[in-house]
Amino acid sequence: MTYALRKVGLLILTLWAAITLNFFLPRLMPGSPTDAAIAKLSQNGPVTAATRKAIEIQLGVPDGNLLSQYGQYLKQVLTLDFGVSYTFYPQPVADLVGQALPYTLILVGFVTIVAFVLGTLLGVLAAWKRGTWLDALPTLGGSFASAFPYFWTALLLLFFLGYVFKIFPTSGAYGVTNVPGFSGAFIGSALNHAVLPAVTILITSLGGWILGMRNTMISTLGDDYVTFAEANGLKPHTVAIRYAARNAILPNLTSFGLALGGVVGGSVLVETVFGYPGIGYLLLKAVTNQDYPLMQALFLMITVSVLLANFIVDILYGVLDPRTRK
Amino acid sequence: MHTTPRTRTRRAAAALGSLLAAALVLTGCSIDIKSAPDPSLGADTMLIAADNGSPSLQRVFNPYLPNTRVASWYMFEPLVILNDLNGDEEPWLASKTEIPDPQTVVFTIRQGVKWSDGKAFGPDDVKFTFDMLKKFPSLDLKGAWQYMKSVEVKGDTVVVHLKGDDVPAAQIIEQTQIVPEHIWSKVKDPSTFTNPDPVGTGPYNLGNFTPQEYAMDKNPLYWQADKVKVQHLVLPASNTQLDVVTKGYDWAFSFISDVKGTWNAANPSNTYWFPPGGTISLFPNLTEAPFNDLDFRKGLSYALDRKAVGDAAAEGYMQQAGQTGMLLPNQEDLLDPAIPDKGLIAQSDSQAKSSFAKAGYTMKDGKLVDTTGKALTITITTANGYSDWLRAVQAITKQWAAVGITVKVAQPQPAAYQLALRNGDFQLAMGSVGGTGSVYQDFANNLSSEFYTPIGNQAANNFGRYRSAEVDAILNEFTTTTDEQEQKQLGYRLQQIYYDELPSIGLYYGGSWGLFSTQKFTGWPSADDPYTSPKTYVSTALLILTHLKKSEAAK
Amino acid sequence: MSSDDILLTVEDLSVVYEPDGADPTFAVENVSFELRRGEFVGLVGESGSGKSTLGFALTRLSKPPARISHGTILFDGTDIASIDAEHLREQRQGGFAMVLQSGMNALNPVRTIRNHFFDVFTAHGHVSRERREERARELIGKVELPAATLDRFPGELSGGMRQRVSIALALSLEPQLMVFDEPTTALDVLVQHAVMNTIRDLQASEGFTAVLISHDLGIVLEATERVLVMHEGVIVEDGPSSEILNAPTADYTRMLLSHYADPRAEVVSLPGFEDRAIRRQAGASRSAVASPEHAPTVVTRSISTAQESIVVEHVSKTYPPPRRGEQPVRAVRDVSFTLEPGQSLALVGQSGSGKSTIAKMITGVEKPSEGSIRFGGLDVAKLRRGQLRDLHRNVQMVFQDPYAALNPLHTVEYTLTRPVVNFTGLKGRDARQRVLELLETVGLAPVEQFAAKLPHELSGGQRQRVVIARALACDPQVIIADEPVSMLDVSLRAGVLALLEDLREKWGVSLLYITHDLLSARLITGNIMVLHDGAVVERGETAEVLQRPTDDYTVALLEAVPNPQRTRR
Amino acid sequence: MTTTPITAGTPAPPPDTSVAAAASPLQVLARVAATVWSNTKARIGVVILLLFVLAAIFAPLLAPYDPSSTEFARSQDASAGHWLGTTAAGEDVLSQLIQGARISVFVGFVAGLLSTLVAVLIGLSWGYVRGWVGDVINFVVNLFLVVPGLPLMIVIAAYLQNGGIGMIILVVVITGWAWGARVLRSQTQSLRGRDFVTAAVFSGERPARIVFREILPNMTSLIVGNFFGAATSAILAEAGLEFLGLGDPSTVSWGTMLFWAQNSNALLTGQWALLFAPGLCIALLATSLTLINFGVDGLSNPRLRERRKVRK
Repeated sequence: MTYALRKVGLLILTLWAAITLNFFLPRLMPGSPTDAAIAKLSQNGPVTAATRKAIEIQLGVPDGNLLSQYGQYLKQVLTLDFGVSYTFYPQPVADLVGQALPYTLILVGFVTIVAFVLGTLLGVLAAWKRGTWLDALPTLGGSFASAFPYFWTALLLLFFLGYVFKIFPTSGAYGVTNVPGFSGAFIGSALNHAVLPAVTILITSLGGWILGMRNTMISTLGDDYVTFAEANGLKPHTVAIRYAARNAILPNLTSFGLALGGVVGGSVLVETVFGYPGIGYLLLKAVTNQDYPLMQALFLMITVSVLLANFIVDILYGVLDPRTRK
Repeated sequence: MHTTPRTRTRRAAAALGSLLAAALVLTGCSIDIKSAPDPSLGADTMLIAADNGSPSLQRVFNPYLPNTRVASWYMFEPLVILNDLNGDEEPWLASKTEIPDPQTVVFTIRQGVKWSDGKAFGPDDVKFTFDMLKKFPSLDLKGAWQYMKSVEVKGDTVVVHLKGDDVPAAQIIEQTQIVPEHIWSKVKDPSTFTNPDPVGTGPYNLGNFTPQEYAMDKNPLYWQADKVKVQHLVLPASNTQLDVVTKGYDWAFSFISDVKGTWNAANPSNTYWFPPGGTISLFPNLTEAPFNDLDFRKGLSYALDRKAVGDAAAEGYMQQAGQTGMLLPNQEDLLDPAIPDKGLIAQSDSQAKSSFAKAGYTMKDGKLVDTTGKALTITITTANGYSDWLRAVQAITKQWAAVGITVKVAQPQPAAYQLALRNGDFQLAMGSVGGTGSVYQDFANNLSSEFYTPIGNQAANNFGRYRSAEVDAILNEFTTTTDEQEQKQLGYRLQQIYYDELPSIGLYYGGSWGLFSTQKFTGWPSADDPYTSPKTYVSTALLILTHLKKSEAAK
Repeated sequence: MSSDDILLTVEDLSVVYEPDGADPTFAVENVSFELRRGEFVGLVGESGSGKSTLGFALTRLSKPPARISHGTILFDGTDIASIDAEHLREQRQGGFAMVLQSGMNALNPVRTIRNHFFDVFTAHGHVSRERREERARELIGKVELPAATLDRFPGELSGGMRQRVSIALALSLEPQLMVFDEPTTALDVLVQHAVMNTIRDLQASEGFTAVLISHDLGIVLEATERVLVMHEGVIVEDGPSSEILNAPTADYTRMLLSHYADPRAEVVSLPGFEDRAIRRQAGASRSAVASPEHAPTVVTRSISTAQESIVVEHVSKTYPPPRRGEQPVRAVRDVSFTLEPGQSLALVGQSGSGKSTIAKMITGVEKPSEGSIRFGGLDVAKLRRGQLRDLHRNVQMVFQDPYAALNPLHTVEYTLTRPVVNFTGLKGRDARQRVLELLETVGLAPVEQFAAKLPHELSGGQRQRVVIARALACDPQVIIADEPVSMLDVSLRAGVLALLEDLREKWGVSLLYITHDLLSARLITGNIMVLHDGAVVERGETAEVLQRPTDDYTVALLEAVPNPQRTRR
Repeated sequence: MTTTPITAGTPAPPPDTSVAAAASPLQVLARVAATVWSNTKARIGVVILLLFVLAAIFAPLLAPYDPSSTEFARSQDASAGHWLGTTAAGEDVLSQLIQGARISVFVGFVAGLLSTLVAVLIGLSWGYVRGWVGDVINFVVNLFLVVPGLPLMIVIAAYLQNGGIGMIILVVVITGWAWGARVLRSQTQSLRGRDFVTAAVFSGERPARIVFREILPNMTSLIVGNFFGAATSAILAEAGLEFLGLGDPSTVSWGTMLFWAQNSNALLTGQWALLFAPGLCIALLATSLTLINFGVDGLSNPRLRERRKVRK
């Protein structure tokens, strides 16, 4: 009982600290949101003092000192009301996040899961067929591919498949003529647009899963229960899947939790290169424009999603590993 | 299958090797990128890279918000268009502007103009607009009410009373975009109004809007409908340079590397015109030694090879700038003919050294040292991510190294760079001067003591903290004279001061990067027909949109 | 013996180890023997003798780096040394099965016991779908477990239960040959005994041929009818159990046998303890006789004897419940005793009896929940972490596992220098001198050579001597030895025990000897306390208690001691 | 030889004046190196890494031109004079590529080392201490794991304007140490239960010495593995930050090359060696580290060592 309380207490404390960090970190950045807005405008031509004044009034010079702002912020967090974005003034932060979230969740979340499943399967295969080309190809290929810088892979794919061979669209999440909804045309177009970013994430993240699974699988293959299963003449695939792989996957779940948690925040580079209207792109915009309200909301979401993903993995662990039950 | 470790090594090596080989083969051949107009767009439709919706377009058409969609400029027209290329004033919703005395501006409102919903446009709309800007100062981006005292309607005219003698204020006030009273009067809070279904007087109405692209359709009620030949505009949210080159754009405002090799090569009907849009300059911090020493500034100036700086910054597409503050050749008729060589200052090591010597700096062991023997190190502040400025700074670094100056580069993020400028927290800062189209504005912004604040206090303009009674006097004269010749003379005097005193050191012209395709439309501004700047995001775009013709091929 | 009787013929079998980056070594070399149907054969040898490697080879489970390099294994007429994988797999049903040493870990932690059985049935198809459940219950019954066990996961079963499940699983193959590789080594004494009984009964009832691999000649002789003795990869003796017991031919067998004795006997003697045993029996003199195994000690003591006693009064230790909703674990209940200066006291009991917890509390590693522990003027239970140093200056510990107790990366000299520097204040040359003396004391000569060695260059016995030397380095008053010989090969135990006994006598240190092994307790302690479920059930003079036990638990412990003399049939 | 143990702000252990020698760290490292080298993949990795390190060291000798000289014709295709062409600013791509190895190797090495150092200091102390101090560290580490990496990097990079390589290293270290600390802690926790650690307590050793002299050397493989992992992510993070323009674009590194390539649209101008080559180099360098880790894995887990094939 005390253990559970402690656990929950620590979770809340972590959440609070992260939220606090989310408040103060952006404010550590030199320059104000107005400066950022002016900087953006000044790229289009001279900006006068009057413009600055108007923007200051518009964005509202924050009331009170940092501490009272912090109190206000905590209230916002609790009521989940993040106000109006500076960058996309006067759009409410909630709307912007609401627009971007589905794309990131579906694209990155789905691909992360696919990469995990596929990588794990390949890792199982590599460990089981250790020393053969079925091992060498995924492990070497995987380690090479995962060493590619994300954005670089993205640029190359975009250039060749998007511009040169024109197989896939070059930006956006769906065709310009499509209306978002549950129509076949929209979903088809959305899928078509998701291919390149998805392939990029897949290429660069697959290797890690392959290697991770291969290593734990090789370890479990040496475990006594595997030897005993072989001694009992179980079929090789039963031994590989139900005995070795089933146990080897457990340690990788923790990494999977972190990866899932990273889904929301980890796609900045890919979304930027592909002009994909997801959370990552929005985040980059928010950070570079010192859009405090938007940044705060996004950081909070990322933090919560990491905690949530870890929670889900904990539960999954409980389901998959009887030793942790009760 | 049994292999020894050795063959496995070999296999892995072979795999790596072939990958490298593939890479080299690919590097060897270059890939041609061709462009053609998007066949799905009709011959009367223009694809224009003007707006940027990253990650997606927000439906904001309130022209007084900085985040308004670019197409607001094509719907909400100003009273007068100030042509920032040459300073000409084009009567627009006001058919005539008069300044009967330095405290009054009278706009005669054009007859027969209709709002796009069919309602008539009139002086009341103009008064309403100004009153609204007064009530909601956050919308007054141009700062019209800084100069205005009141506004009244007199028949067909709108009379603006100024706070004092201020002739140049007319050029600011007249640029205000006018919105319909019958719609905006019902808006509770215009400062957060997104105006999703805009009604304006301009040549285009909002068509289909999606988060990734929107279209504009010709306004059939437009008061110059006969001059508008382009039926539709399409504005995608994403216009990367790759998009611009490959997707058959008709008009784009974008710097592009190697224009001839890319944009021009992609299609024979692609052209470009890059007139100067401002002078990229170095702001010396005039409150700080040795930058407050004119001789020292002269030394810096003589040590510069401005052509090389400009070439490095803009790949040779932009010219070196003279030290007059004028944008050449467009403002040539405003240039003081008394200034030698159109204000260009040639590189001269000897003059640099003698200037430095006067300032107390001498060469020692290849380093420029002050009287105490301390070597000189200068920090140039530029905004992170402004790559052309950085290229320029890199060139300057090399040039000044030749006269013994060590240069450090500070690259804060743009917002922090703005902060540094405002606080005067820099030694030399990169910045842009001029380009408003108004000689008065250009000089006042940078030299007027009105904007002077001590270091540490935030300045809104005049970041170098220049102060001169003479300049203030000239600027003051400017506000009272309505005589064009006199204004010109005053301009000459300011140019002379600018040339002599180096309040900022001009380097090269920042470009207005116009990319055009003549495949469907002709009549683009060009060096031969420099009627306005190629910008897509200001009122001058209206000049272009009403100037274009269908090309022979498209007819 | 007709040829039909022969189930397995091993001819000229060699198994080679080929570790990467090291020279190949033969673990089994040119071994030949035959097994008759229904025979129960023991395979005995110390660690490294190759007995397990041979067992794995017999069931074709050898994995790299081990490899059958030569020879044939004719099982029921087929050479299984060379058949392909799928044939081999099919052979396992109705052929040969193996029960692994670490039965604890032989079950898949994420599958229920039922699924383990079903997996085997599915793999071979020898039990129809409808009969699966019935058969599984039948098998689990044969190893004396309730049917409800089938619903459990391995983690929910005790070690003994898991080992029984493995046996049942092996049995489910209906094998003709079962190889048991140290089936009881990892288990508690009492459980060991019970599992061995089950194995014996099963073998009798099911009639399979059984090979029992063990390092413990006692266990093997008790259980089997024929014994193969292995030493350095070679079978040195092969004969009926009774002959091996009464008239061993190989020196090696004789040596092994000499290390068994009955702790209940009037006179207990092991190699190196001959005189001592008699002395103790006579209650006699203090004149030391050096064991032949190690050199005489030369260290002169600076502080002569222990002066302080350890006084344990009404000590209890309760751990919080391991899982929610369960009862707290009461590891130690109201234990009181005094370890007088110079006394030797044995603390015996099976694992979980609380004996190690008591040791931890005395050394300050754990704090008692109730009661007090005093050492001289120190109240051990109230010492803060920094003050533990004062305690450790006088109370030292000898650990159970000599492989784990030495940092593999430090030389013997470094290991011994640390306590010398920390506690005695000696430095440089003096400290080194002291280290060399210590090595000499524990019989590791030439001292210079041993000082420079790393743990992996030492044998288990040598390591334990280093551990003892370390405990002595600071001239402690008390040594607490936690099962110091249980991890050692039988032949090495006596030497280490003799050393401990020697040192206690000569240096006058008090010894708290913690063990489950009654024989060793009998050898080196004067007094004994028997612990059961955290409480003392019997105490007294060691010889007296062991010869005339009054508590049932003590009797059960004594019964469980393997004894070659006590034959089955 | 004796080396000074790393101490974590605790009083230094009594000077080790004895002539006793622990297994010297050099010996340990030599053993590590031998085990790693015995792995084929790791051997390939070592060779590739060495090539890059040599290129970095001898960059000024190898590079045909001054990498920041802009005197050449702009946006040239590959030619005999410029094997990989020139940039839009007129720099020689090959020279930049060779020079760029310096930054990447340096950043990878230093950031990897520093974040490993932090991870070791925190992970080991965390694993050894008990009670509330452990809770506090746990809390801090969790915080660093929960706060998103890349956005945090961007914010920090924006805050620490202008620091160039030093800033990038700092950012990578700040965001990169937590995971390693967690892994090292759990290993420390399992090691601290070992008898030899208890034995060291009985030998009167002080905590700092136990942690860094007894426990740490037994985690060499894990630490080395952590180093290579951290170096890999440092190299990738450096490239990412510079690509986003958050670094100092005036230094010549692979990341800034990619930044300029993207900035000047190297793909459009056909200069695409400028884009391809730095990316490939980053990938190869990172791969080499991953490959080496195959060998390092075998240190702590003998099952992961390569097996000799069964010969028949």
